[in-house]
Amino acid sequence: MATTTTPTTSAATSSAPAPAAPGVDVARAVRVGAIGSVALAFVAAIGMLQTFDNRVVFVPFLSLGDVIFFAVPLVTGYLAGVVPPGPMGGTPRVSAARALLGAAIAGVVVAALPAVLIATLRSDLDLRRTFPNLSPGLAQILTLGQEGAAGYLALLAVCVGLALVGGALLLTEERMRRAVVRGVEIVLVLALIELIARQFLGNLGLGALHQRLYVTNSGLRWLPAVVLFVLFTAVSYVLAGRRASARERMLRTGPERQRRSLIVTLVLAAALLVMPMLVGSIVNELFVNVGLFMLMALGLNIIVGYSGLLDLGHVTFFAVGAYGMAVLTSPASPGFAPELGWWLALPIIVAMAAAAGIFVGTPVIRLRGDYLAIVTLGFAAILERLFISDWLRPYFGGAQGIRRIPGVSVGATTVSGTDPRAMLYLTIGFVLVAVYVSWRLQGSRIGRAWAALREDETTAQAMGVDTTKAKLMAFVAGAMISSFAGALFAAKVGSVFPNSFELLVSIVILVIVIVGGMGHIPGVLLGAVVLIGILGGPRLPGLLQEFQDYKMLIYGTLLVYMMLMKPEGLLPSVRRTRELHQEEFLQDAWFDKKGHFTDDPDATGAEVAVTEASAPPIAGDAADGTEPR
Amino acid sequence: MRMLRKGVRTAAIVAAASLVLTACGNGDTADLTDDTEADADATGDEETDDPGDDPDEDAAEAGDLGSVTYQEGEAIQIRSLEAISGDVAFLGIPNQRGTEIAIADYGDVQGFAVELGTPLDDLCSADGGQSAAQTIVSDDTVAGVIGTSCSGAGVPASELISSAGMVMVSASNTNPALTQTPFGTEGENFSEGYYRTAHNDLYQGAAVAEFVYEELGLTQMAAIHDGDPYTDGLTTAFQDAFTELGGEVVVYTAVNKGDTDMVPVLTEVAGENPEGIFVPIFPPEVNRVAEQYVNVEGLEDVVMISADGAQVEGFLEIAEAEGFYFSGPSLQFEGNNNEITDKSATDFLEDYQEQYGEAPSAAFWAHAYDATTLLLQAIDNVAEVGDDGSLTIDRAALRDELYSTSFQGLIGQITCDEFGDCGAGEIQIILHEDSSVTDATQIPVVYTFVPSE
Amino acid sequence: MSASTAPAATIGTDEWPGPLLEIRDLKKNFGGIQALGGVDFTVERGSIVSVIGPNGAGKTSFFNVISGLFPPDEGEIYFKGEDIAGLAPNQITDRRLARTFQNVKLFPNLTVLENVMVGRHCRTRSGAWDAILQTPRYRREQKETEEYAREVLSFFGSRLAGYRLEQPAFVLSYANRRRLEIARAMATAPDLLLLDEPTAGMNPRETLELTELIGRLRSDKGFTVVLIEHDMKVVADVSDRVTVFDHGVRLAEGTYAEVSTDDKVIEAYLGRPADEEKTA
Amino acid sequence: MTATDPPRTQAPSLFTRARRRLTWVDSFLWVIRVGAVLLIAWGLIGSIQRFTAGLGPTGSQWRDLLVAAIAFGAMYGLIAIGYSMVYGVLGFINFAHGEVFMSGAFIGYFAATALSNGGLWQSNPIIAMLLTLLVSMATSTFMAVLVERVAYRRLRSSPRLIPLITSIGVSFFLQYSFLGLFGATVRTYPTLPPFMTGNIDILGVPVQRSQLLVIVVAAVAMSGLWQFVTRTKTGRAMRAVAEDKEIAALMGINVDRTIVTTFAVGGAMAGIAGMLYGQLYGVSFFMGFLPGIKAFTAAVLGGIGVIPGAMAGGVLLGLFEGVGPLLILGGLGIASPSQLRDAVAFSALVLVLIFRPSGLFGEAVGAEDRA
Repeated sequence: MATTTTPTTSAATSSAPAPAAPGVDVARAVRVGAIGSVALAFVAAIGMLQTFDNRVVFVPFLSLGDVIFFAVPLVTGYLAGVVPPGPMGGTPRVSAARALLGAAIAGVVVAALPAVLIATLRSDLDLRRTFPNLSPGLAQILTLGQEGAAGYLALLAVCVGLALVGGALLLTEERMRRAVVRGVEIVLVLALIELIARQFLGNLGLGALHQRLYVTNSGLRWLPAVVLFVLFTAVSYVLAGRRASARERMLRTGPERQRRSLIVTLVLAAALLVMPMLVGSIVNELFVNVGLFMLMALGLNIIVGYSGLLDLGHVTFFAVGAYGMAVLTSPASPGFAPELGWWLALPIIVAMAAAAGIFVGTPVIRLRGDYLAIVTLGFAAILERLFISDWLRPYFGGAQGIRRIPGVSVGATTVSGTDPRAMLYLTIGFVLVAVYVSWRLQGSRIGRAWAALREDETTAQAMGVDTTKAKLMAFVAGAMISSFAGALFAAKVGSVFPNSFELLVSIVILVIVIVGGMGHIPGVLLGAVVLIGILGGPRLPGLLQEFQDYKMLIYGTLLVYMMLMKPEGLLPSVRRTRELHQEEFLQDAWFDKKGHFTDDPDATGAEVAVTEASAPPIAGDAADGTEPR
Repeated sequence: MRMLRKGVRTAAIVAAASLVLTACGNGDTADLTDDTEADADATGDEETDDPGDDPDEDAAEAGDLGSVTYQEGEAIQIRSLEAISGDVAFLGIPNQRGTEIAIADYGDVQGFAVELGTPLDDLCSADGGQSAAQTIVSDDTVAGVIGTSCSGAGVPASELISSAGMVMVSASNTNPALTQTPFGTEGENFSEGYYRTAHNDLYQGAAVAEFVYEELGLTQMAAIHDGDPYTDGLTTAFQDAFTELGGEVVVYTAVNKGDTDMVPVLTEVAGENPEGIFVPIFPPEVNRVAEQYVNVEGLEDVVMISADGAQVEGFLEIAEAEGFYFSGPSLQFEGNNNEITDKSATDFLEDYQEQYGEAPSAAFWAHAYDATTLLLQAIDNVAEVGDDGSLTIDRAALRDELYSTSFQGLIGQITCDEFGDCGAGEIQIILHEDSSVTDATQIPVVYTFVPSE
Repeated sequence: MSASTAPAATIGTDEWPGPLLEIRDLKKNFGGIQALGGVDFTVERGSIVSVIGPNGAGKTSFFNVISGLFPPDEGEIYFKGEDIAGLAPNQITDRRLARTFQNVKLFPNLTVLENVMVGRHCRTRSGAWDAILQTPRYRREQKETEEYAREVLSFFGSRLAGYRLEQPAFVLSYANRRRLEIARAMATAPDLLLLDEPTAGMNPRETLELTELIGRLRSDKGFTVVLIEHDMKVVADVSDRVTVFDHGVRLAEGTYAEVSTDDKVIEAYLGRPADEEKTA
Repeated sequence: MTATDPPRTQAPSLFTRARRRLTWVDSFLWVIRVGAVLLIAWGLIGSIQRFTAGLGPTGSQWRDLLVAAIAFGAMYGLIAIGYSMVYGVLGFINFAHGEVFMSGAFIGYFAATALSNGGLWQSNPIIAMLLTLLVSMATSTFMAVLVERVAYRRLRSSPRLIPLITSIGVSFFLQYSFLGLFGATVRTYPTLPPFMTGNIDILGVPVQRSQLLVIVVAAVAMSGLWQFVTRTKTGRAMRAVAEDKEIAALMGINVDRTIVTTFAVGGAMAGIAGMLYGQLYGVSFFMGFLPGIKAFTAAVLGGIGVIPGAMAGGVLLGLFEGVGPLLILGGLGIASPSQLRDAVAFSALVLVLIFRPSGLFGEAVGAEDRA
């Protein structure tokens, strides 16, 4: 800690001779620190720290709010020393001076805005009319409960100290670093799932273990937390390096890759078969919700991921499914109440969804992609208004919705929301069907037509693809898959109200597809698990109830972050990665394929390399079908 | 290669088939061997179901809904399920806080502390209510629930909580279907173990109709709702009651949440020349209506009546709100005292201000306070301390006890009828004449409606 | 209007006794600018016809109108006796008339093999249900498609073979991209192939190779070929006939020898040798 | 030319050619077209019958409604300009533009409240309102430029859907940041000074002064913008970049700066709209979302990329959704027509795209660019 005052001076002196190798980059440290400072002040001002402060994750001293608070300087300290990758890629090793001094500077900078915040909070200024979340309790959190000048010092100590930890992390071997991060992640997640762990361990007859690890209705005890952290870090350290990177998978194509993703899918499916029996009803409930969103996301994946048509109103098909099921099965359906069984109504609903897909798609089928986006959004808005309207109240119940929807009869029993485990099995069944259909379609003739359509619509048409038909097929297939979600939803909840089908649902589905990886089935499934499982949908709670107020903020941030930093998603599809990293890929091809070039009859390797480099990249003008105007 | 693909396909089919079989089979075995936990609860005694699930419980002598036992030193678990985020948080947050204050005031139950746990969010939606309720029922240490805020969430939540043998008391669900509609008939979404201190919408609709028809002598009315199940239910109840009295609702229409330009809807209303408009919607839409109706030709002199949703500072403070009538549950709590905790409404508001730094943002805090005392009192009455110092609450007895518990609460006499309507059902109409008065309880009452059974 | 009328049954089939492609008085304006001002054009089955002309002469517009990217304003386009004017591009491809593009339009992120397989779309019929249910037809077509694509690619020798099949199209060299585009068009099994500047951007060796390949397209595969070309050497080597365009009208037509001595053609090209023009 | 006369086919008639081009998609669209026209006509007839029978709103009520709708539409028009300009230059829908509008209104509110607390709003309302307007415009401009810098600039060469999706993310980020920072309360601007309330007679028609203010400000802003775009060098640069970025760059135009200017100008217009809207209807974090989408609809209606078209589209959309529900749906006898206001607005969008994809004033840019 003694070093905290020195970095600025030593950095100034050391920057004068300016060694060629990455020295202390004061400007970067200050810039990164400033961003961190704004970020910390921002999460404080929107009330995140306080909301999450009520959630103790490590008994007795760390709340979720603290974790977020501490994470900011930690990450900032880490980033302050990072050397931006050069044009040739690869990160050079960082010197200890650069890492630690940079981190210290960044730490000091991070503390700046929060310090101002504390001063304001302590003053007589009443800011709460403007910033309702700036409450006195916030100052308590930021100062770690210290009064007076000690408070500022505490803030500074936390920021600089954790920034230094972050800087130190930068000095460790990359494999170690990843393992540590993984360890922190796992322990954090474990700490947040006390109730789930209680049920799960209880079902396994390990209630005593739960008592040792957790405090009931709170978080993880600190000692087990440390032990688990060390354990998981060690395990991930050992396991690290075994996974193929996305880059490698990018080059791997065709059957081999398909086989791998299929194996992964099958293993997951097998796990899902056993899981519902072991975990408690909360996890089952959670996964039913996840499954519903998986279905919707798989549907949207066909439209957006495979065919490249941006559909911003995907909730339409969910709504058609749910309302269709409600009208057809509920005895309380106000207008037309045939009271069909669930299975009998299902094909009717799927057909209705297909019709809806055609209806939504047709008007804009010949227009550019962005018109499609706005029109699908418009249709979703229209449908939402129609369901809530007094005009159609005689059929859809208006604001009062449709209630008393019976469950799904399976054999002699009826499955509904009161039995999340059975519901989960049913949902898994439908998700598997949807996955199978998606997978089959992707590799088929129509799947190739979609891919061509996505790449270049005009050319696809010139090569004999009926683009109108292909587009409508995408809409129909996507709509049908998503209508399963609606049908299950109606049976699960037992009542449908218009507010379950708001526009935000469409956006959340889109985020799932994008975060997971457009056009990639496992990616989409993972996206749903991560986002819906943890954060929840617009009207559905996830694992972390506390996130409710910040859900859409996080979704928006994720969308921007993914688009800017990792547009191919968490689990990217090969095609998508190629598309978004063409330049890097070309570089790789240039380096990797030298051996191939020499035995190429074309010319010498060098010549071909020049030809390839001089050939203009063809993504810009062709990837989206039409030239930017 | 080809072999493998074929193999994979076979595996997929086998997996799918086994899945279906397991799914079906599971349903059967669950019923036969009774190895499920919360879902078999309606009939089975849950304690024996999950061995080792919670070491602090043992299979006590149970009624037909089972029971919950707390060891010495443990806390009685109740849960709060309110709309605490999003656009309805203004309603749910005071409810939750009312519950918190009530628990603090009530103190220990037979020497056992009461714990609320992490507040749950009903998200003001059916799906949200169901998922949150699922979280509650999966924890069988929970004795009872206070919630939900929104009737839409209450429908699936009450069903789940009821089938888990638990009880729930809502402070602000007013939808008739949850208890009785019409009076004396079980509502379409009635569940055993569901109670509420909030009034039934039917009362309020009838109250407004009576006031308008008999006190003001108007026969031509307009009604505007905003697509919310609450406002929609209210305008429907009003329309029915008003028509029955002999009046006519000449235009029944709606706006959408988020609308700002009310001129079209007001023109539609003006075209039918009503004498008054019943517009029980929330701010900010009601603000826009108030600001814009005077400029619409033909509406300059109509009588405006809103409801409890608009009795908040954000609306009462604007000049255009002057002259509005408001219907709502009786809010003249000032002199009232909760006889169990011996807390007056005035003290409550002081406490609230002190603890949370603001005044309640909606009017149902008192209902929540009374709902909580009702639940705690009933628990207190049925809980039995065993020889080992543990406390056992019989779930069936708790339900019965709730029907018979009766006391004077902040909102008036609390007595539950056979459908779970426990509130007084007294509706007041107030006339807002001075926009500097933004506390609804300070606005003069011009009409009181007491439901006659 | 016409002298004799062929039996209706042969229209649109290979039995059609008349010219493969016959165009009468084709006109097209873009925003008031005349791209095609009444073109007549005939291609006999089995021939190789070059279309040449200075930049902006309307050659690419001509292809675009024939292949259905734009509907003509006036005039008729008979392909195997059937009027195809105004049909959608995919319908025209379906009738066995395929094309390549001047500015190489591949599906950059699909593999070489996938690119060619897309070309088989209009020659296969299996739908979504076939794919989901794995019907015999689907499996047969899937197999055929892949085999056909490989066969087409083998036409280019070792250029597009081996590991290249699984590479995304965008890593290919420029010459290979052009080859792939031709392969993709070939996969649609056309009777008539329109090649838009197939040798643009190629070095002399590659050009030579492609010239030879165009000849093989006719001799081995039996395609009729119309190509737009700037390289007069290529034109001279492969063409049976040459049509010269200028300002959207046909300036001259005949064998290369006839055309190259035509005064009007020389005038149109005056001071603008083909090689220099390419860089513009 | 050839020795033997080849067989020839009869030239097809125009009719057969037209029929061959007519796919089932066209038939479907024609059904919608005819259906829409019939429905609208039927609704109109119904309304006229009701009117002549002395039912429903009176003539003067209809007239007031019309004026209100135009004023509301003028605000859509101001927002739509930003969409239209950005679309013209970069070719993507900037979904976050609605939030640019919202931020201007929001910060404008704080300025207005401060001025009101300081007394200037009451003592010298015109100056105070101008100051507020400036703050609004500055905020929106800043926001628009910031978003361009942080989010869109590095995506300029990406496939076109990427910036579009990013803008959706930005939109939600801004919305919910404002929610977190300032809460969900709807805040109301200080009341308008007395001389701006009440009615004023224009050619014998009483018009609300506040509505007149909106219309006048929109008209002034619009004509100012038109001067800027057509007369100044920057404006010409903008149009050049819209035509072709590469060629514009070759001509020595700084493309980056021009794009920033485009965002800035669009933002400023949204700021004006934000201040007006906030003044009349209050501000909240959610206020930008629907007006944003509607304004985009307006831009499409008027022909995207055409600046006067955006304004005209805005006014038109204002009319559609202000008068449409009551006039058409009311005439059809549909219950609670005002509830379907948004449905009418979006139906208008769909119908415009079906009837005239290039928008009412646009050149043929709505249709897919081919080859």
